[in-house]
Amino acid sequence: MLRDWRFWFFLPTLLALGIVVLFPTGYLLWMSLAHWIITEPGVYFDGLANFRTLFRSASFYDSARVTALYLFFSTVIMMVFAMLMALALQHSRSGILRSAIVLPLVIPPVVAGFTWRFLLNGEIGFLGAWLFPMVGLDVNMLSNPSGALVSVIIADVWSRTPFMFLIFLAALQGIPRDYYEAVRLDGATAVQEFFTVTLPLMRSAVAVALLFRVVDAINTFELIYVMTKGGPGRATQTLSLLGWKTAFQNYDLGGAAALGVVMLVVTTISAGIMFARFMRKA
Amino acid sequence: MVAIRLQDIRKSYGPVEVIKGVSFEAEQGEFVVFVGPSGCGKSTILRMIAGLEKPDSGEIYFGDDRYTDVPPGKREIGMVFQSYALYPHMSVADNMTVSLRLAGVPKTDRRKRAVEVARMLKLDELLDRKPAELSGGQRQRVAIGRAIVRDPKAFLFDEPLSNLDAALRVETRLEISRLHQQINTTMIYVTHDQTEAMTMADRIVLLDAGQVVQQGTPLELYRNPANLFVATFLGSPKMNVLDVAAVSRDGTTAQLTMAGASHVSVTLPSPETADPKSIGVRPEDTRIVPEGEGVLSGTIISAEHLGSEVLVHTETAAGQIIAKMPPDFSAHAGDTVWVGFNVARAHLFDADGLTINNHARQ
Amino acid sequence: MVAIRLQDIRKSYGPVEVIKGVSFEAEQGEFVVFVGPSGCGKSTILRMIAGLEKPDSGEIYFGDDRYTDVPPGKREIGMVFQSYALYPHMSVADNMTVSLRLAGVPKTDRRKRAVEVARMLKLDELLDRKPAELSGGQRQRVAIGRAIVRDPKAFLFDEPLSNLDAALRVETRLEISRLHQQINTTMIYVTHDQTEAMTMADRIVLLDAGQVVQQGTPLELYRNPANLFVATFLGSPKMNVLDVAAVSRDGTTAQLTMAGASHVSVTLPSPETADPKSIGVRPEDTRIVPEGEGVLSGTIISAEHLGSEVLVHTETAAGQIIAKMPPDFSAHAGDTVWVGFNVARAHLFDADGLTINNHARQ
Amino acid sequence: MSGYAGQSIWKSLGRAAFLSVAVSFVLFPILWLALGSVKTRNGALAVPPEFIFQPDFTAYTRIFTQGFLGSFQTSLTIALTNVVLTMVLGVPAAYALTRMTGKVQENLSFWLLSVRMAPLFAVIIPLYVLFRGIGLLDTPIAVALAHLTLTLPMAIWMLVTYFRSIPIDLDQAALLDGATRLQVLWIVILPIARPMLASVGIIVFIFSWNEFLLAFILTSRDAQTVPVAVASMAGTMSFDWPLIAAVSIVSMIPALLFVGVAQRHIVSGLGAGAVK
Amino acid sequence: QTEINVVGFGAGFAWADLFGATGAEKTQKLLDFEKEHDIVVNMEFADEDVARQKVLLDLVNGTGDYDLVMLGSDGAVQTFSAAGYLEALGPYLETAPDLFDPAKVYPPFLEANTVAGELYALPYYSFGAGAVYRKDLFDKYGISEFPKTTEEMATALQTLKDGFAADGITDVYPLTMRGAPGEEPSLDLNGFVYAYAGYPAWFEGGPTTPEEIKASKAQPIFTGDFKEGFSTFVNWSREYGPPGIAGHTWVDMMNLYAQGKAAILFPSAINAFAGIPSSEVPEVKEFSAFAPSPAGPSGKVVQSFWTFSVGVSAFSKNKQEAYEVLAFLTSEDVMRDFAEVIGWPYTTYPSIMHSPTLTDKWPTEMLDQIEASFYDADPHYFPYIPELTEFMDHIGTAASSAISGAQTIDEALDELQSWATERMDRAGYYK
Ligand SMILES: Nc1ncnc2c1ncn2[C@@H]1O[C@H](COP(=O)(O)OP(=O)(O)OP(=O)(O)O)[C@@H](O)[C@H]1O
Ligand SMILES: Nc1ncnc2c1ncn2[C@@H]1O[C@H](COP(=O)(O)OP(=O)(O)OP(=O)(O)O)[C@@H](O)[C@H]1O
Ligand SMILES: [Mg+2]
Ligand SMILES: [Mg+2]
Repeated sequence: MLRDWRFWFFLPTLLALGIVVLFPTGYLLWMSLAHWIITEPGVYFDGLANFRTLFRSASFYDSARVTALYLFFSTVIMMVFAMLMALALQHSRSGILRSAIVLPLVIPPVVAGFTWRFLLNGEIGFLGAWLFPMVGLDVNMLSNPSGALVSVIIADVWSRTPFMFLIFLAALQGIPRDYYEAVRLDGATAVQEFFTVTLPLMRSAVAVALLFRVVDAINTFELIYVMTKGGPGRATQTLSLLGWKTAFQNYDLGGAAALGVVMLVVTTISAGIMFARFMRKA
Repeated sequence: MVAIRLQDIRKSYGPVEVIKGVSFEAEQGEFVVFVGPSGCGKSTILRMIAGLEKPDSGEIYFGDDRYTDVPPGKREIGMVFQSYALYPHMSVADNMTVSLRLAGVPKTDRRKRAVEVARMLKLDELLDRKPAELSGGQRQRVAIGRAIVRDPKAFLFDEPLSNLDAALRVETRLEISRLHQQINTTMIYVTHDQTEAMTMADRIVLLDAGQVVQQGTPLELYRNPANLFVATFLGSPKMNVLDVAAVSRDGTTAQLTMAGASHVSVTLPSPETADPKSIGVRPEDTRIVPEGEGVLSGTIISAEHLGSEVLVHTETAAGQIIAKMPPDFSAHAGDTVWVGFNVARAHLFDADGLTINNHARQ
Repeated sequence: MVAIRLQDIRKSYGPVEVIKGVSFEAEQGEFVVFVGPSGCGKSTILRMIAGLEKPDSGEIYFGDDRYTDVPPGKREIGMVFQSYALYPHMSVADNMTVSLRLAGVPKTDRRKRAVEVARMLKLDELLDRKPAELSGGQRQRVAIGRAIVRDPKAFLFDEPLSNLDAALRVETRLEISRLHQQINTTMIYVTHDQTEAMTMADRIVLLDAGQVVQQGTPLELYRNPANLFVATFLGSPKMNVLDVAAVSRDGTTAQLTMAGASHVSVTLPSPETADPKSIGVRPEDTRIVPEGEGVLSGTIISAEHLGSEVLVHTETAAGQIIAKMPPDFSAHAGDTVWVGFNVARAHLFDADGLTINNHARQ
Repeated sequence: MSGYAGQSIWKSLGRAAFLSVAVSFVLFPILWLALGSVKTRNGALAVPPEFIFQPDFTAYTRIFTQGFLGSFQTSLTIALTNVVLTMVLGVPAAYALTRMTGKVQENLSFWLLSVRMAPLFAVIIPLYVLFRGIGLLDTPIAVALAHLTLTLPMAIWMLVTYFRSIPIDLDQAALLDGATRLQVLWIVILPIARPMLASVGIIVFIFSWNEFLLAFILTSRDAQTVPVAVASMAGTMSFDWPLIAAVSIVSMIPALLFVGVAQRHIVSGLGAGAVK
Repeated sequence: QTEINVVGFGAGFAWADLFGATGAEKTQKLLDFEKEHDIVVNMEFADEDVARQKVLLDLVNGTGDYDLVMLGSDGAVQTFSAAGYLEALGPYLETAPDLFDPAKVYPPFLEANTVAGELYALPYYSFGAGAVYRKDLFDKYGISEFPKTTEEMATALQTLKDGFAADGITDVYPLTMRGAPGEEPSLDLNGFVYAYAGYPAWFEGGPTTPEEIKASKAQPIFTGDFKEGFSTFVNWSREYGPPGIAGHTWVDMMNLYAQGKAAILFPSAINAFAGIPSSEVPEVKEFSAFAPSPAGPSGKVVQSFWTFSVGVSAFSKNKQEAYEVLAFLTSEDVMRDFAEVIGWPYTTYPSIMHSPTLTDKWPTEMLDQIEASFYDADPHYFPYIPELTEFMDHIGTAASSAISGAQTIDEALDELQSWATERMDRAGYYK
């Protein structure tokens, strides 16, 4: 192994990530087994108590549900939207449209959250208080439980689609044109062409985008926090927000770590399944 | 009936005009072969017929209908790409039956058809492999299979056999010829291979630098090349061409001479014909003969033994000359020999390289 | 001096053993050509010689040194890939001179060398284009140029001419032959093209299914094929093979008969030799003859006019037979004709397809 | 690409319609942000919105007087450091990964992915402890290192998909030409992958530039990034939308400049012509 | 030279006199102080929520990076002192009495920072309950006087609502409060509970300290007295508040009032005062008036109480110097200038309240009313247990949920009840 160049090429990454990942993960595991509530003196090993508490709390299941909804819809909408834009722009020579579409990427999610929050605000927002009522839409997006979730998804789609768009665009441009010609000759419609050539040849790119999207969505914090604080009620409180609240508002570090471990396990397992399904032999 | 007609097609890539006004017709059921030097635009013409490339000007007709603007999928054309263009994510069977799938043919029927075609192309054992697991030749055959599967109105082949080994090439060539006879579909075929061109074609279209130089049956082109380019392009090894000067002219009879050679007498079509400036003799019309019997003397440079014949390369005062000799002919580099021509089969060319009918022929 | 030696090389891809114990030697300066059916492992062997693929077992020697584990860059080998493998981001000139750049040759010298080589390959006008702007044949030539540029110790060619047109192919072939004579470098060359194999090779190595079937000079293989496979693989169109039965045997003389034919008399090497089970006659040793003069009667199925000759396909009681006739031979499908053999050149095979020496030959 | 024959105009019309909707959706909030930055505090919040107003650029002047420039500098340092680190570490790793086969390659790829699986809120405390331990708290390098957990796996994955499309024959040709693996990478792979490298560079830069939680936790006075500055501005006892908007707009500029510069390298179709 | 690091909320609000309106430039006064004491003061600002997170990390890890930390009166002082993160200030007050004199400060503000008899933080900005309302709108709909009880208040709100409806005014709302999930609504909501129940009605019998709860094994009860106040808060928010109230935070509440879109801001009046000076709506500037918070059925007023305080980190390496800075930051001298810069009618020092700094700006009568609200305030209108923030968060989220209609009041309270029971159990109160 030591004589294999690939080992040396990979080693720096292995070390760098090993340090910034392995230590925190180990520490996290320890924390999750500890009774560590800041407001109570003393930190001690408490077995699986944190997990028991977690699995008994209503907000965990609530947040899991919200996370699932948020994850599913934002991801699906984002993928479709990004794919449509990439397809629409793949042959365009003008960089202007492409750059325009990529613009939200340079806006930090914190700012995106503020911006959409004030756009959608039902009392003073451009959309919420002016445009929507003008076209007869009488909903207060942010204070209505499902409306709030929709709002958060819109903002997230707005903020994160460009990233996926870029991945898709790059993948699209890597597809040799002969394939399109062959399938076109075979009489494929645009839709058939997409499903016969484009999508299969982009499969690994799509899978990568999807994986990163899922991880990203699970970690979305500031955007939602800024927009709704997880509200109204717990309507937009994702697991990430719950974890943050548990640690930094409720001072229950052990509980937050337990939640973190649960999420880590769930995402790793589902990613493992996805990985085995789509990316092996891709 | 005319199946495909191109009318003054032009095409440029950027500033470079690669197709400079090509017109031609393929009859229903005809087997047309495009030949020409590399980069002369053969693939480009094929792609325009398929609709994959829009001509800058000119029209394309299928039958009596103007097809210039019909999208490729509507043209019902089967094409074998020079680059194969196999879908890497599909098995061989799926690759071959994509068109059927797109047309909604059920799976079992598709499989049946795939097996049928695969057997023909010796791919039966590879049906479930992915293209990446095939050798170059195997891939090429899958690409051919894909075009055959859909029973198209016309086939376009872009050098489909270039990666097959000789035996398989002959076989697949005969297969395609047989296929053509069976289904009597118009086929347009691009190749570099002389044998393919000569044996398969009903008609050869010879292209050079984006223009049609000559077209006709293989033997027409081989026997009556319109000019020096055609004469030397067709035939392998290529025609020996020697500069000549007319030493005497008597109406239609001319005495020609070339460097270091005795005179050759030829008959010209009419007294007005210009004097020939060069003479072309194919290797099979050239012989190494006993001393004194030939036209020219020369030195053997090399002898290529092909098994079925020997190609003898000689250096003469008039230039290099290749003679095709029977397999048991023995020749040694450095030997001085005499070269003789079958003048009755010689080709004459004027100063512009245009053919002058040699009336000594036929 | 032995330049390259393979010793019982084996290689598997996954469960499939594609090279099954290949041993062979190439002498210093020898031109070795690998031929064999598609997928038989030619490219794989080449890649192992280059060091791009590690054999699972067996050893590779360059001269007397064990090179099995030497990295490719250290082997000083020039290779032309079947897939070209041109660097898409570099101009033609840069593509050709990468090895010089890596060796630290200054820019102007590199350019000079590129121009030199490009002229030889007719690429001089394309030196500043990118590969994407070249036609298939042009790309192939750049790949050849890249191998030539660096004056390597040995050249490996993987079907380098497969995309060139006939004229250019002959020319480049001669170019490579001349190059070989000039620099006297060991060359290993993979091709499908019979003519290339026959004309260029000092020695042909014929592979089938990952094994060496026969090796020797081209004429050896052509004239004395070790078995039916070699006999039919080399030669185009391929040898006519007919099943025979010995009707009488008198020591070394046997009377053979085949379906619908008169007897043929052959001389066997020794009285112990098994009876021949099939006879092979190459098309050039087969003739369409006046009625009654031949061995078999048959019907003409097709006549392929190659210009320099006519291939006549006939259907006989013993099977299909191809005869190579002079270009002015006229034949019409459906005609009943007689086929005659030059028995002195016939090949005999036993039940296992192994050659039995025909002592009537020579 | 020149079109094929008979392309339908409905298709292009549909495309144009979709694009205009998409582009409006994407650009509108940015436009609104830009407008907000040149309004007064109250004007920014007025309903119905003021479309015609006297632009007020004081928010921009306040950026300079209120010490935001420091956070721009910090953000830039962090993001650029991160890009360099990510590329230097990630490119060889990605290349090595594409030239591996079988189980090792699968396991490493998955390990790379799983690195990103841990929810950020949960690793914040360990990371804080880690960087406190090695004395890097409140330095740009700490944030850049922490961002590696996000950007490095992402970059490697993006590069891997691209590198995989570069035929191995090219590596081999270069190896035969006498290149070392590093030279193969440098002379062959990187130039071919240039558009992808540029894209990945841009994306990594932007991720690092935008990231909030890690930057926020690991820094205090000395290394505050722009998103952290923006977040700290909008909050408890004052709400200054024009200032937030102005900072946001200004914060786009370095990222845009970077994107602009890097995008020139994104020329499509460069990969064509390598093989038949 | 010693460096003292301070972390605070809200640039430009905290110590505007020391760090300038931008929170970034030190004023001459601070520079003089630094010179005199040979100390460098570093100030770091962050949003309240996020700053708390950092303080927490710093304290939990014992980093000691921050010498002085800003604390709200939402239990942070209780929590952190219980965990041993804060330095008790008693010894410092004694050894250097000339630096800070507690007697000069409004007592409730100190009381809020006292845990088990020990003072842990000094206040720099604090307030009590009250309402700011639009006198012009009250006049328009014939309400001559600000309501004195919650009953009257309900009537007044209905009158305003009807009035707006009759006049076709759709974008002005009778009331603005905050309902975003988390502790935001809790701050106001618990004031309602106090007014309805007459005590902090979270636990059986109304205990407010861990000791009391442990002694009586008092269970949390969110169905009884608590429910009245909770329901009123939720109902008023839904009926009279702006449509988005379930997501509103301090910023929204303030913006709404400043934009002239609300008639009453209540019960944390200070939020309105934050909006008035910058408002461009003339009526807001001209007709905003202060009124004491109305009383509930129990006779107690709807509470609101808050103090921004600063404590010394137990991990500080320079505690003495940190205290010196703290005393300086909260000194009368500094607070006077602070009041000058901010201009709102609030201060921690009675002496400043009655000085021209404020009397020149605001009516004396109003200042008196505000001062009265300080004395009236009960800092313990919610129980000061270490789990306070957690409770506040859950209560607030339940309220937000009920306001938005995601849950009914009963559902929200049921869930709150079962969570609280388990949480108290887990914290070991009933062992
Ligand atoms: N996309 C393109 N851009 C620019 N030039 C091109 C393009 N495609 C082809 N060409 C040029 O057009 C000419 C004709 O190309 P074409 O592929 O039709 O040649 P060909 O006759 O098929 O050659 P070959 O026998 O080598 O395949 C060539 O000179 C080629 O360099
Ligand atoms: N990477 C691979 N994985 C699996 N099988 C392979 C791989 N590469 C080659 N093979 C198989 O190994 C065999 C030999 O391949 P190779 O490319 O050496 O054939 P070849 O003789 O060069 O054929 P061709 O003349 O078609 O180029 C083929 O059957 C091919 O399918
Ligand atoms: Mg071509
Ligand atoms: Mg091969």
